[in-house]
Amino acid sequence: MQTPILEVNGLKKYFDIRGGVFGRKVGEVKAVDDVSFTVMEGEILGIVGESGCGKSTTGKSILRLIEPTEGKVKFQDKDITELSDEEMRQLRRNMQIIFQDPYASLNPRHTVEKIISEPLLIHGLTDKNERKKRVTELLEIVGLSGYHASRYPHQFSGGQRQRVGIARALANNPKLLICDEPVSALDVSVQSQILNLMEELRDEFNLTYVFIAHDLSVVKHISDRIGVMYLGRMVELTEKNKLYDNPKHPYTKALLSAIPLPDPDIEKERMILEGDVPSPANPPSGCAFHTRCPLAMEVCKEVRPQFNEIEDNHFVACHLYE
Amino acid sequence: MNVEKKEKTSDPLEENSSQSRYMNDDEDVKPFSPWKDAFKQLRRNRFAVAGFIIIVFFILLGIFAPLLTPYPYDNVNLADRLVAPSSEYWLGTDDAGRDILTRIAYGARISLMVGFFAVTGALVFGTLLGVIAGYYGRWIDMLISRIFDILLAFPSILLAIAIVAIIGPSLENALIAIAIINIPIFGRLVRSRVISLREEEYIMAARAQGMKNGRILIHHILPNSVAPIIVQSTLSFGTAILEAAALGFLGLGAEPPDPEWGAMLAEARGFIQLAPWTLIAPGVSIMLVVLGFNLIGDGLRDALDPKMKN
Amino acid sequence: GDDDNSSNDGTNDNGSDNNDNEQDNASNDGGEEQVLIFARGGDSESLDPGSTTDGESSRITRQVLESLLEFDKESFEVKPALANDWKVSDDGLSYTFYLEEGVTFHDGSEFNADAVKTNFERWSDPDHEYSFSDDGYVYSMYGTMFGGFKGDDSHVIDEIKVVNDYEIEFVLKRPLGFFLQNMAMTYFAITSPQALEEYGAQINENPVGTGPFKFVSWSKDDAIVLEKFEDYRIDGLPKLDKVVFEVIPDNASRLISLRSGEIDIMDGLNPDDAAGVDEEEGLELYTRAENNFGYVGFNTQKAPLDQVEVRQAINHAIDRQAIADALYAGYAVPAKNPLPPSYAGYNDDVPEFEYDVEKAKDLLAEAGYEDGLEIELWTMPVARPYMPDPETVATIVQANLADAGIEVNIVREEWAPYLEKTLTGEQQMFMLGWSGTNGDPDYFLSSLLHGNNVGSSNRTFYENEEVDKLLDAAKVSVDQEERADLYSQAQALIAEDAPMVTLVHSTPVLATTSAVKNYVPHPSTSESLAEVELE
Amino acid sequence: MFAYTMRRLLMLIPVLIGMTLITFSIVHLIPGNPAQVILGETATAEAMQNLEESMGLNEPYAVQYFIYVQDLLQGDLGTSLRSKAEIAKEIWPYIAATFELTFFAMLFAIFIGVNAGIISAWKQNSWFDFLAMLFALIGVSMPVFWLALMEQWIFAQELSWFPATGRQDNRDPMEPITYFFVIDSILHMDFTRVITTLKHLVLPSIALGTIPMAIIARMTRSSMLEVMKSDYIRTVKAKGSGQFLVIYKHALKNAFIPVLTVIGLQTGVLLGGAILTETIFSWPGIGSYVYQAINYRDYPVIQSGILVVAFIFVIINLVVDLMYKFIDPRISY
Amino acid sequence: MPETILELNELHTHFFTDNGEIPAVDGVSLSVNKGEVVGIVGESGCGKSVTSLSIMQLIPQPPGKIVSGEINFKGENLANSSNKRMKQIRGNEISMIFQEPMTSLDPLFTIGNQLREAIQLHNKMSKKEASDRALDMLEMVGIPRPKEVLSEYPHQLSGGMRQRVMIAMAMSCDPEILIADEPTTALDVTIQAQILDLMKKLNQEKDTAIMLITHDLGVVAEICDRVVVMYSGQVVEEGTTREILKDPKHPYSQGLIKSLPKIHEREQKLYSIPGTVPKPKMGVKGCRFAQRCPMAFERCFQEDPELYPLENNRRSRCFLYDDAKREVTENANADIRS
Ligand SMILES: Nc1ncnc2c1ncn2[C@@H]1O[C@H](COP(=O)(O)OP(=O)(O)OP(=O)(O)O)[C@@H](O)[C@H]1O
Ligand SMILES: Nc1ncnc2c1ncn2[C@@H]1O[C@H](COP(=O)(O)OP(=O)(O)OP(=O)(O)O)[C@@H](O)[C@H]1O
Ligand SMILES: [Mg+2]
Ligand SMILES: [Mg+2]
Repeated sequence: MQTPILEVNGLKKYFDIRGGVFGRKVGEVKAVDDVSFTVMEGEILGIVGESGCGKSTTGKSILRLIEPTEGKVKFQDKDITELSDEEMRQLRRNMQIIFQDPYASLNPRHTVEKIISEPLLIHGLTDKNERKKRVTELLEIVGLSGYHASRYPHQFSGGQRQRVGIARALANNPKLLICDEPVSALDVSVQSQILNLMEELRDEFNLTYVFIAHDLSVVKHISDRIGVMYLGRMVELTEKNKLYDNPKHPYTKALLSAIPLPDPDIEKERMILEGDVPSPANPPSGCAFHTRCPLAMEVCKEVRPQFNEIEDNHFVACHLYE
Repeated sequence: MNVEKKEKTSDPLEENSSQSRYMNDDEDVKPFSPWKDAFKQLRRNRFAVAGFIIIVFFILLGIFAPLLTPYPYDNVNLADRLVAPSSEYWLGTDDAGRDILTRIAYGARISLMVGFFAVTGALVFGTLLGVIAGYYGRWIDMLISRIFDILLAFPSILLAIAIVAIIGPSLENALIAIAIINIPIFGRLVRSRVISLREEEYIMAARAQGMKNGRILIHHILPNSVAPIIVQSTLSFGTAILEAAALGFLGLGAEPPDPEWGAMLAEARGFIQLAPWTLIAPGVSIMLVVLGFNLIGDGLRDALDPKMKN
Repeated sequence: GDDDNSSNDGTNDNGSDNNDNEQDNASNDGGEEQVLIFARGGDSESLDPGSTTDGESSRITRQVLESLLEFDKESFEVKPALANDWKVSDDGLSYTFYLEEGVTFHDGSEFNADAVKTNFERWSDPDHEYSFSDDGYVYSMYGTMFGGFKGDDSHVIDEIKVVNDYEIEFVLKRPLGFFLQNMAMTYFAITSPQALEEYGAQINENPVGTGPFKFVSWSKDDAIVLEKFEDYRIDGLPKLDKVVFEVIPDNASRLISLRSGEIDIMDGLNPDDAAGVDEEEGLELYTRAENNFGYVGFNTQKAPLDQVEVRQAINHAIDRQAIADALYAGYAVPAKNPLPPSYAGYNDDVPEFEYDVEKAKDLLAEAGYEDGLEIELWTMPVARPYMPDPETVATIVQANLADAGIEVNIVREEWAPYLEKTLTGEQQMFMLGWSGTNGDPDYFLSSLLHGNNVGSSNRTFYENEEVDKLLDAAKVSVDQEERADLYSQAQALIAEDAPMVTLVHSTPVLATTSAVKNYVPHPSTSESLAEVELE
Repeated sequence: MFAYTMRRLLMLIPVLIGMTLITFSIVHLIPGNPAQVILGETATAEAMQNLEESMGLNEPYAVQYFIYVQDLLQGDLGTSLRSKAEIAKEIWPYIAATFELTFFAMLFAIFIGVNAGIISAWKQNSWFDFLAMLFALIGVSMPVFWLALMEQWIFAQELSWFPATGRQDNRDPMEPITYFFVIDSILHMDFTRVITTLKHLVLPSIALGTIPMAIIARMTRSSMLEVMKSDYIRTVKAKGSGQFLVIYKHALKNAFIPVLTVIGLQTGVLLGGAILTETIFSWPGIGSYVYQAINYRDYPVIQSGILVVAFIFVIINLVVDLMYKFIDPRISY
Repeated sequence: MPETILELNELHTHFFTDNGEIPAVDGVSLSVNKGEVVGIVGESGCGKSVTSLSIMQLIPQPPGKIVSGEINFKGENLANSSNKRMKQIRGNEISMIFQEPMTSLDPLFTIGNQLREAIQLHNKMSKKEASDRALDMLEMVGIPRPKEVLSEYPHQLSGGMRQRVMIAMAMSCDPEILIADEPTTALDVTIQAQILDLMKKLNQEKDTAIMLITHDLGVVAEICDRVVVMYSGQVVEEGTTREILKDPKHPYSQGLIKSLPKIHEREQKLYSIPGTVPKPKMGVKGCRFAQRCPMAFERCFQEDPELYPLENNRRSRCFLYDDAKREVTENANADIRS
């Protein structure tokens, strides 16, 4: 029925830590440590997790904006980790990214027109007038107008800039969009505008999203399936309702219970985690979560749990379910 | 689906802009670039305007030097040695009876030229090296950075002296020396700018669109490095003039009869008691020109690159 | 409030100044410490007189060490010093000196004929144990004045015989007209052999002689301190208890220091400041007799300067008096001979090249340059006593010659290449000068204009057999009158050929505070301070 | 800390090599023959040849450089052409003189600069701020040597407040011990001497210190303004502390980090500026030493003088870097 | 009637910038009772922080200035208080913690030093006593290994721990009110839960009133008793937490709550308030929200609405609640909810 558009297999990204007398490598930050998942065509896969757990690194590694240390990334059945720079460059028209910070992701010295027409030019649309037409079209698609084209980013509000960013990403009709926290910098009232827009676009252009966020309610709202990351690892991945109604991993449970809900009527059983997220430079042995897990067992300290499909379409990495 | 469309069109961004009383969205909003913005701010900065006036004054002085006084700058007139400022010689004469005002005016040419060429040279080579080091990184960065380190390990005037000692004293060589000592300043600035820009999200975005390195450099990184380079150029303009004057004063720069201000000071040095005006005019000129550039530089920095403030 | 404060500060300062003065006065009143500070522009190179030609060094060694003879206070007339008498054989090949008895060096050792011999051998023989040639010691002045070193054919001294402790004989290979002058030069002052033994190659920082002052300390580029030598051979001398030679490189700063009483004597006054100093209460102005001349030389072998008319034309085109007045504020005299006027044999009858642009143009036309010509002028990059401001002189010359239709291109070279290249004759016109050391005309005329010296010190490439003959004859004659006459003839010939534009003889000016008494500047720049007193 | 120090020291090696390459070139790339310079107008060809041989001028450059570095490592800075003395032996008093001068100039610059900067930042946009920053701007625009000449003219000659030249009263020079004359005069237990020595320091220190002072003032001000806007200063204020605590405890310490960098860099400017200031004030420091050497074209001295100053500068910057650690605990090496 | 300890009355704080005067706080009136947790919500730039900083007299001055209005703290108008008096109050009677725990502690001083400073500023204590007290405070806020933390520097602590230190510092002199300006926004949800828990505990144990500034309605629901909604420098609505979240009166509050994605409801299209949050601007006539308001009518663009009192001490700044317009209100409410 559904075909996978993106398959990530054993993705790892370690950043070197340098130091010592000779500035040699003295360690690694295991920003992403063996993450695997598949994204189906037309699907929205949400990824949540706390700050620093490797969400962005995963997103960027998929696009090879950061070269992954290990692992395979298959896009439309092509292993992109093996492509040459030039092939990769060509492929980029099909895979795009939207960034979290609407202020930092637009070149402040370019007009919106230039920002949006650049990807068109790169991928072969050389006719100036046509580019102009396309820019106007794109602006309208994302809810702006043609007259915005001549403005500079600093003349827009955050929400509008994010729209520009989306227009740029859409310029070459990509198949896959990686959305790296596209709404977390926005105000609530604007956030809903952008979320709606993104949903519309998905429907209209049959897009596939990998939607990264740390706000669980946002992810829940927009995604079809959700992966939960903790310290560079995927700990749970399943359909969104399954995840919210029946979380398996203790971390997922804690995360869900920690979200404050704007509804005074909901009495929930709270599960407050102790301590902080450990550093990815020095992750705990075994299950990375065992230091904070209320249900930790001896085995958790030593053996890293497998990421298993314990139920239909429900993957969990936890010794409780082995 | 229908509902959604409706809601979408109810987005006021397109709709009720005519009524808007808020600055955030308006069809009338003129697109204005960050440059224009900076320029507006600069014009409002009284210090910068003062600096601008000073520099324009000296530029005009340099341009119209031949028309300004009836004397050639190198006209030795031993009958009128060390004449105090008077209606005939507004700023007096020096020990060879040359009109100081004339020499100051021609000296403005030299100083501004030295500043211009030294800064241009430093800027071109510094930017080139800085971009290469910053963008390509690895061993080439190592190499270039070490060269910068070495050049910066010398107090600048001392390095200039060393260079002039090697290539011989003359105005041209002083200019070359000053350009060389300024290369690492630009180089480092550009390098760090490029490195920080390389991490900017919009650069990442450009790469994500499949942009080639060269294009990223030219279209994104360089234009965004321009502001600090302009600021630094203006400030360096001032220091280059000071350095040239110092070299001239030490007898390692311009030679007489070239009316370079530092060399004029060196010549006049013995006359501090006898004819203080021979020292005051070149000294004040140097100070004013450098002050002018510093004022503009400060203003530009505030306008273009508030983060660079230091 | 602010004003009050500042005036308080003022009085405080004055107060402390007064205190300083009181202290000084107190020591003067007690007749104890007489300290003189002599400020000059640069530091000494070496305090070993034989191994340096540096004037700033002689100035000090003159106080610490003595030669067998010495010059008169104001002229180059030789007088007894460590040798109280001497005898010259008729053939001029033997000089016997009778030494002062009972003289001791500062280190207590005795001065005698052996000491003299040791010193001369040290200079003449590079293998001598005290020659220190391995440490870079070069006795170039000895080589110049005595025709070379041991083993050289040109070396004039054949043998030095110690007759007895206080009698020493120099046997020469051939006569040398200025041998006695040489013996009076500060460069040939006698160092204690015991000190040579003790200090070895460090002798240049530890001079030990028989002079009126003992060496105390030397902090480089700052001060050299000398103190009274109690056992000085002349009773009652020196008058001062201590002399400090201080370095103040900048002329203007030095004058400021003199005014504020920080120093007592300053050398190297700007001629322009002289008039002011002369009038100023509390300061005295002194002049040194001229002992040098600056010139614009012609490469007489290179067109168009190989034509005598061109050379004469240029001579007429330059306004010497104006240069003297302007650059030296009158403390210089236009030069017509390549020899200072005070020298024996100076030919005052040589006609001047009067400043006459028209005549210059005529001469040029005669030489075939009625439309003018273009000439290079090499300018020396360093200031010298005879040319305190070469750049300005060059620009004046340039301006003067322009009036006569000669376009001058100024060429600048570093000092070393300047000297090298002018020797090989790359220049057309060049600037240089010459300062006297032993007061003998030979040192000027032969060095600069003898054909044998082309390729060494003769940079005009001037060769005139007649002139050479006259100079050779004068060199070997021991009859001073005859010598004077020969030099005089040579000057007349040289003037006709005009191988150079002799510009000016500068008269260096000095200033002292009025407290300084009995100070007499010597043309050689090194004068003894033994008789100087402070009031 | 140790590792960082070691790493910084190792990183010095290429810099030092580069520095020696440059200073080496000074003697070997100058136009003309160094031997000619030494012997001057009256040089004979033979004497020149001897000298060339003894100086090793006829070896290939690589060999000469190797010998040069080898000599340097053994503390041999060469021999002055002029005084024939070993530079290494005679250089210490010059270094001490320059150190003393730079130290007091820096002291002056830091004291006035930092305080003016603080007050300007504190009273931002007041007339004090305006004047102080105008003066600071004029200060950075002023040629050092000109300032020195003017100072000497006004304060030494016209007002006679301070001596115009020298390091001490040379009528009664003291026996140097460390060659830091202020320290020496204290060691001699001679109070009036301390005063006169300090008086000699006033004019040159001010001349030399003016530019760094102006730069430090500007830097302090902007850094203070920056810090005063920061969250943690707001926290300190929210705790209820007064201005004094805010400014002198928290703001200053934080603002000082960039100022410290400037101080390190300005030391280089000072050391360079010393060439000009020292000659004018007859300060027998390394600047005078090099300047005289330039006049006499004494290349070994120029070479070694520059090398020594650059070396000192490099060391000072190293020290500044290490000092960060003491101020800023965030820097982890 | 509970005792009111802090009351703002028509507070106006303006910024005088190059681009003109900005009325960041434009007539804010609100009150905090003893032991109560009051939430202030509103979108970015609506003046929440400026309001709280005005209370402490900590707005950057220039360009900011309290133009008019009263800040009554236990009967004393702080708007007129001397600097000296404010020093006594700050950190002692009114404490404040900030959004950015990462940058709110001086990086160059140890935690102990900074805590001691806060304690000793308001208490005559020896260093030793202050240290003991600091240790107690760290224990109270649940910092693990409090002894060591005293001698550590801020950069050695995680964000959550730093925020705990900030709270310890703020609580060290037992203030009457703790003003917390978005104390959890920069923290992860699991950490946020810890901090909210701690604040709730402190409120209950010490009876400290808390003025909690946030833009997260979830946080408000979690711990606040009462809520004040701000929009463009003004209070637009005020009421108990339950009332505001369940039955918002002002169209802005209504829109805000509707536009939140909800975790426990089945997916549906999100409501979105059109347009963007306006920057405060001088001389604006009419309701600040009228631009984006689906129910705006003529009057909204011409007159400034007041804070109209409603039942249960609620207030709302909307003409719909002007008594004359009661009926319209009912209809409109019906409209929106449908
Ligand atoms: N270039 C880099 N060099 C070294 N470490 C890095 C680099 N980029 C990211 N990291 C580290 O990798 C880890 C994961 O970072 P990442 O940005 O992927 O997290 P994230 O989940 O996106 O967090 P956030 O929610 O804050 O955006 C972090 O600990 C981060 O410090
Ligand atoms: N220093 C300042 N200068 C000028 N305007 C300022 C300044 N500080 C705040 N403002 C303005 O005051 C208004 C209110 O700002 P405030 O910081 O109170 O918003 P906030 O509600 O706390 O927003 P956030 O949720 O982003 O913290 C903003 O529009 C801002 O532009
Ligand atoms: Mg991220
Ligand atoms: Mg805020």
